[in-house]
Amino acid sequence: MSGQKVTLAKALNMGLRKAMEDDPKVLVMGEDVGKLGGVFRITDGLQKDFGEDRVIDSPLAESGIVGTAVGMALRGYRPVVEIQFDGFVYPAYDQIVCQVAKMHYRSQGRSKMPMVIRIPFGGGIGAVEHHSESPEAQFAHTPGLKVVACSNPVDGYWMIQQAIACDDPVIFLEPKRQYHADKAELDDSEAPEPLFASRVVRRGADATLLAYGPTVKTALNAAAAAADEGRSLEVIDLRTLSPLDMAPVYESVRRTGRAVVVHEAHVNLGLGAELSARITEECFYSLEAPVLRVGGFDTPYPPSRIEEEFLPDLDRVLDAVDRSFGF
Amino acid sequence: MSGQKVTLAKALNMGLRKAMEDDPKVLVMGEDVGKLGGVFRITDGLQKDFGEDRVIDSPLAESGIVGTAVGMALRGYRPVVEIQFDGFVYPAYDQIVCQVAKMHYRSQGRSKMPMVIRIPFGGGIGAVEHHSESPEAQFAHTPGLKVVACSNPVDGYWMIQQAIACDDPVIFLEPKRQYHADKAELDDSEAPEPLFASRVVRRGADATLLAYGPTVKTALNAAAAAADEGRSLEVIDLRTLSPLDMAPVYESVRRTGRAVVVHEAHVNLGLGAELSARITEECFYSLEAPVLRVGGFDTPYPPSRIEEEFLPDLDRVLDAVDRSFGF
Amino acid sequence: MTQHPGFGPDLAEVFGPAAQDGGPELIQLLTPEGERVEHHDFRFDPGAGVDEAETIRGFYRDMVLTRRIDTEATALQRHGELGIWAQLLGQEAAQVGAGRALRPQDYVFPTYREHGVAWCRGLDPLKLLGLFRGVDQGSWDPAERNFGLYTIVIGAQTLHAVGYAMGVQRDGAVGTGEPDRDTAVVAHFGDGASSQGDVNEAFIFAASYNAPVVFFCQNNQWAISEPIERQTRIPLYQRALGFGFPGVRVDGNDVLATYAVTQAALQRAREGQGPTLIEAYTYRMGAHTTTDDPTRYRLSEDVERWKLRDPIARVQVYLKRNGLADEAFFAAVAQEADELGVHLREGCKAMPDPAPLSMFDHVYSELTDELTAQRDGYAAYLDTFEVSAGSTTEGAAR
Amino acid sequence: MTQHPGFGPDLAEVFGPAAQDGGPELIQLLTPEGERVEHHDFRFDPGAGVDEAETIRGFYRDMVLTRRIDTEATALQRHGELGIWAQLLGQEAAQVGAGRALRPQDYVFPTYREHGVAWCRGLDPLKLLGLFRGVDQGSWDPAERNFGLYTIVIGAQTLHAVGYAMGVQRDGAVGTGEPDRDTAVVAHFGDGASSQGDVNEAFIFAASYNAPVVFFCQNNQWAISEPIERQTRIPLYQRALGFGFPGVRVDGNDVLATYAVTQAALQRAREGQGPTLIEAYTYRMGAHTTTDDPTRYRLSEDVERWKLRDPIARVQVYLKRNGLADEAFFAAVAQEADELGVHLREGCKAMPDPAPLSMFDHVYSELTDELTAQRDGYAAYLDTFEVSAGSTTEGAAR
Ligand SMILES: Cc1ncc(C[n+]2csc(CCOP(=O)(O)OP(=O)(O)O)c2C)c(N)n1
Ligand SMILES: Cc1ncc(C[n+]2csc(CCOP(=O)(O)OP(=O)(O)O)c2C)c(N)n1
Ligand SMILES: [Mg+2]
Ligand SMILES: [Mg+2]
Repeated sequence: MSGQKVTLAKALNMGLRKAMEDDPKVLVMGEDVGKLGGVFRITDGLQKDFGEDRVIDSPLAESGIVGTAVGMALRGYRPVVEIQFDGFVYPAYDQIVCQVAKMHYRSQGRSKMPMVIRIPFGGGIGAVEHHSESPEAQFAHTPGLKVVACSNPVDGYWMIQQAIACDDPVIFLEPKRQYHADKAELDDSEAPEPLFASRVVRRGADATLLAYGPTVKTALNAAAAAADEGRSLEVIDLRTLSPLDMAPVYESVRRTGRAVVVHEAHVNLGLGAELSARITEECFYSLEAPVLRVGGFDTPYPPSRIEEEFLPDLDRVLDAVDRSFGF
Repeated sequence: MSGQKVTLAKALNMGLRKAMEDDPKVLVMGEDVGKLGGVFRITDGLQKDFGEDRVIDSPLAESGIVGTAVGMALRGYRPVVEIQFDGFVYPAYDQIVCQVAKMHYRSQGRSKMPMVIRIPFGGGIGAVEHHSESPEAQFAHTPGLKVVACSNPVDGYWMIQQAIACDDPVIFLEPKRQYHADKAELDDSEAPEPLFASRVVRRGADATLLAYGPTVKTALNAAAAAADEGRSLEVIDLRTLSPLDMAPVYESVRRTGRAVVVHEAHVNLGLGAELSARITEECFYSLEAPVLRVGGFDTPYPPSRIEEEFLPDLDRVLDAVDRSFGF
Repeated sequence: MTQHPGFGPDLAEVFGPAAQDGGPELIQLLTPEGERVEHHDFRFDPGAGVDEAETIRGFYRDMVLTRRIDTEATALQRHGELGIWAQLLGQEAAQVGAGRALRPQDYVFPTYREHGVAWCRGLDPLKLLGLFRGVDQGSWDPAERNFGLYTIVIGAQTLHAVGYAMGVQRDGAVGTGEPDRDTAVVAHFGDGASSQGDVNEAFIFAASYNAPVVFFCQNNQWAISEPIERQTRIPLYQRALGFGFPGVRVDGNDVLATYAVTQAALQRAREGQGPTLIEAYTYRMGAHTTTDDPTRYRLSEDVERWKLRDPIARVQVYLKRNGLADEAFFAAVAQEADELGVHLREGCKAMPDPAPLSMFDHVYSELTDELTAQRDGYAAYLDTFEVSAGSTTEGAAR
Repeated sequence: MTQHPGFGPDLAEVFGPAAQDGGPELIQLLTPEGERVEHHDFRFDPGAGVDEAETIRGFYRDMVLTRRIDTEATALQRHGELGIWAQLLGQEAAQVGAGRALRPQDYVFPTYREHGVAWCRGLDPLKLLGLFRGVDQGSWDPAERNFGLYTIVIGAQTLHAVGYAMGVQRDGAVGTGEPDRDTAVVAHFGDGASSQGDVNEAFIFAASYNAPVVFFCQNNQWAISEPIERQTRIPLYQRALGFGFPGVRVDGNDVLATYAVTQAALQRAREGQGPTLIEAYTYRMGAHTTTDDPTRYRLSEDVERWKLRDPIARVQVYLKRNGLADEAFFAAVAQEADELGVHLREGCKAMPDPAPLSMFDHVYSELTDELTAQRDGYAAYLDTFEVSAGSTTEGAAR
């Protein structure tokens, strides 16, 4: 497969397939994941090749899906659950935060919970309500869960396999508007980076942009635009939201003295709040300005015709950078 | 009733009674709220006096309770829902964040959602798992919900009535370990403070402690202990967690230059994160040290025999103040 | 395999999915061939003093116009005027039968597909398009026509319906015998939705409080790509029996039967006899939504078979064969449909995008200080583009 | 009130809550008076070559010891050694009957009250106390005895059971005919739990996949202060019919009947015939937990009436009257119970509190860097008290 150029959607599909080939205990479950291959086709062809016992179309009940996945994990399987859209994870919220997250802890490590919960998340595809949510902060606030977000095909391919191999439950966030946005080359011969590590995706000296999932591209575009104006922005793709991998962040902010966090989730109590608090604690004397946050406003997700107003874009990022320099 | 000294539990009971007397549309629903008067007896005697139609014992299903309350609100009622313990709000999470929180918005203000969801929250009563959670950050992250926490009998009495009178849905957090801890005098003749306002509960000059619900007392005790050592701490009872009332906070921190947030919720992405981010943005040049956070650790709530280790206490607060002065 | 006595017969075998035509329990009053038939329990009764033929012509008109709403909206989606559309093709009779059985005071909690019920409630169908166009999330006042906003989270509205019905009870608007006062509530949902915890909790609450609610399930055989067999192994209407209230299966492609059964169930509710589950047995002739591709998961033979049971055709045949409607009538309805089409096309295209700052409206009953600050900050930010257009980045072109 | 034909008889009236003794559908093999009775479908069969009397003596012993666990734990709570205790008084037969019907490979998902099942699984009952004492959240290895951890969030474990059973299917451990291989899963839950969405979804998934699971509902008539009538208006076992699998009501105070019915249901599951719902009709003789005060919501007459149906007494009478056990046997069991009491009292008091820093263990399969930092920071903080004891604040006394 080396050299193949694929979309994020395809990369995830290939990663899932690889994980299923490598380990017969890996199961895929969810609504419409079988014949249809999922509404985004991420599981396309898997049922055909691995059978109905391993690629399981489930009744229409998210709590049921996650709850039965808990039981399968207890039986020794590694379920990969698909939540059809971000806004539909909430019926399963109780099972996720009270059962999935706590099983390993309360059993004193006796019962592992190797489950991956895949959630296509974020906006920008012109969808109706409940189809563009960014629920990550709620999961990251829950000890026992790990939360990661991929932003590009190469990461998608590797991270899904790593998440499946992880013995802890992983909330796996897929930026749905990136599914078919860009293609990248997959190279199976290269060893992947670790799953729970952030990555500097563009070097810069004047300020640090922190992003993940769908906003990595926004941040990279902003950095490119800023470069035209002579401002050098460093961009970090956080990749792991819980645990956070702060070392590269601190290193960067200590150098640049400025940080702007960019996410689609509501600013209030979004990841930006935690990043701001930690950076300020650790880099207090290096900061030239407070950490600024660009995110979804603190309103419900608006009708799609104005979602671009709600979502952080290049200009709002650059505006925040300007404000940072205004301090 | 003037001059009566009552516990928080009693004050809430009296407040509920008053609200039910004042408005026949006010209903109380939940598990065991009827004959039993709730496991904490907050609804004690209400069914006897207002009948089974207004004080409704519900089937054992939290989503059902909140979901039917939505329908009652649409019919013109003002339901007050009791969630038996913090950890049992999650089966209702979908109804709360997708329906209750959004109804007013998506109907363009046509459908009001005057619902109060009462949640006894926090730890310190030696309970088993799921009975000591602090879910506030998740609700505060959700636009459309308002979130308040009372910390004492007088506030309990007034705030519950104000929450019921509010046309927006209010998550009403009651610090369960304070239910019977202290008594205070209720004076019906005094007009209450507004619901969505924070309050300085102890003046001080050297640093500002921010607390709410169960940790207000912790913070006050810490301030008293610090005073013995010649350190003057200001204490703010936030009272409203969403929206936040930041003006008194900024005013205080600009004066003291230091802030420590104290809550029982996990530190990671808890309210402290948001407070830290906002304070740093607004008071950047006044801060002598980063905002520090004292909270529950980022572990599931531990067995009760060591919950005191998990919960922020006077010493951990003072330690944080020391660390603030160490900057 | 040993048989274990005491557990009764294998229900899955007794009722199994074999009954592709709806089975013997299917209540039908008008066959696919357009023949009126008798049913021992239900009969079509448009009400005292009301002309039967006129009522049926009205149903025909409702169904034709409902279908036109659907085809127009589908076309509008294809032309990029709507982001998505949830088609009801094939479900017109279920919806018109259910919608016309309502009294004004009854209240309806729809899913996202109840365009035909909305039509019966007197909503301007243009209002249905806003959500799918992405300009709003429901643009009608639910209280005006007692028709709730569309609900997208599967099953959530069924609990709202039960709670609303409990409010009706508390208002004393059940069992008074006053026709304009006694009120029933309808909860719409699909076959897939029957698996959601919320729907089952709605059954439990409704039974526990004997709430005046009718659960109207359009079993269109599919939940996106999943067939009904994934959700239940016995006929869906029997779910109600486990909760202690009646369930019936009606031919959802038969507008007369659907009307009759719904009317009776609503009447039970209004009289205080509690909840009923109606399974309207029908078929989703189109895709799940305009973004779906059903060829991936179902056979065109099935669709062809169901075409023979078209809900509109059978009424047309019936009216024609019995001389109850003339060509002028059919032409007039067709004409009306064309006008409706124009109304929808023109109205849809003319729908303005919401103002960006409207995003901050109605989060709460009053704008909070926090949100005021956010809105004002954003407004000021937007203003910078006005004055300095083109000065900084490409975004200035916004 | 008009009767509406077509919706069937009023089920609530047909089955109504009137049947206080469990109704005619109650499966019983040993009466409260200690008489063996026949049932047309179920009979007590301890297995080929097993002595019946010895088995029943074993049940007696199990029940007496289970009750002793309960009374000891209750006393330990009164003495402040436990924070709370969930009593099972009155439910011994339901639990021992269900527990003894299991094979080693079967897997049990309990609530927080299945002390008798735990006993049958061979767990040291001391292990049950940790959760209630507050020193752990479940101290046994679920895989060791195929007995899951106690689950406090109502109903959650029923889905786990179905998922586990789906895993069993995938392992090919159903319907092979090999007695040591074919595996059933039991989901325990209460009457109150039957209202949770999760439990109903568990029914749906189990039916949809024909999972080898037995839903064992102890209807002890109460969910804290709420009577069964709040949760259902027809007998609870009938809930299963709506989902397409069998439900039966067994006398939960009759250990022989509970054993027989559970055994048959487990066997159905193991053979691949799918799920069964068993309603064990019983009564919570004590409070909900040691913090509850049932006098606020129920009549002592009811409790008195149920005392006459004590699950242990009837077995004792049966054994004595039929000369199947002598005084030495009863004395030996009593002696064993006393020893168990000592074991529990001493063991409980000796249970150490967890080390503070253990709080950070097992959040994840490996300690993350974040948590390592938090733990180390906290450890360093704790160390300051060691060295500077008494120097700063009163907290130094910790
Ligand atoms: C809680 C939730 N989960 C998933 C979805 C995605 N979804 C939308 S429609 C649908 C299928 C619904 O099937 P059914 O209830 O039969 O109604 P129909 O679409 O056939 O009218 C699904 C899975 C959703 N909207 N809400
Ligand atoms: C989701 C959830 N809601 C509420 C509670 C509080 N609670 C604990 S036990 C109980 C009653 C359970 O009744 P039932 O299912 O009949 O079991 P029983 O206690 O009678 O054995 C309640 C409401 C809980 N543990 N979990
Ligand atoms: Mg359907
Ligand atoms: Mg019970």
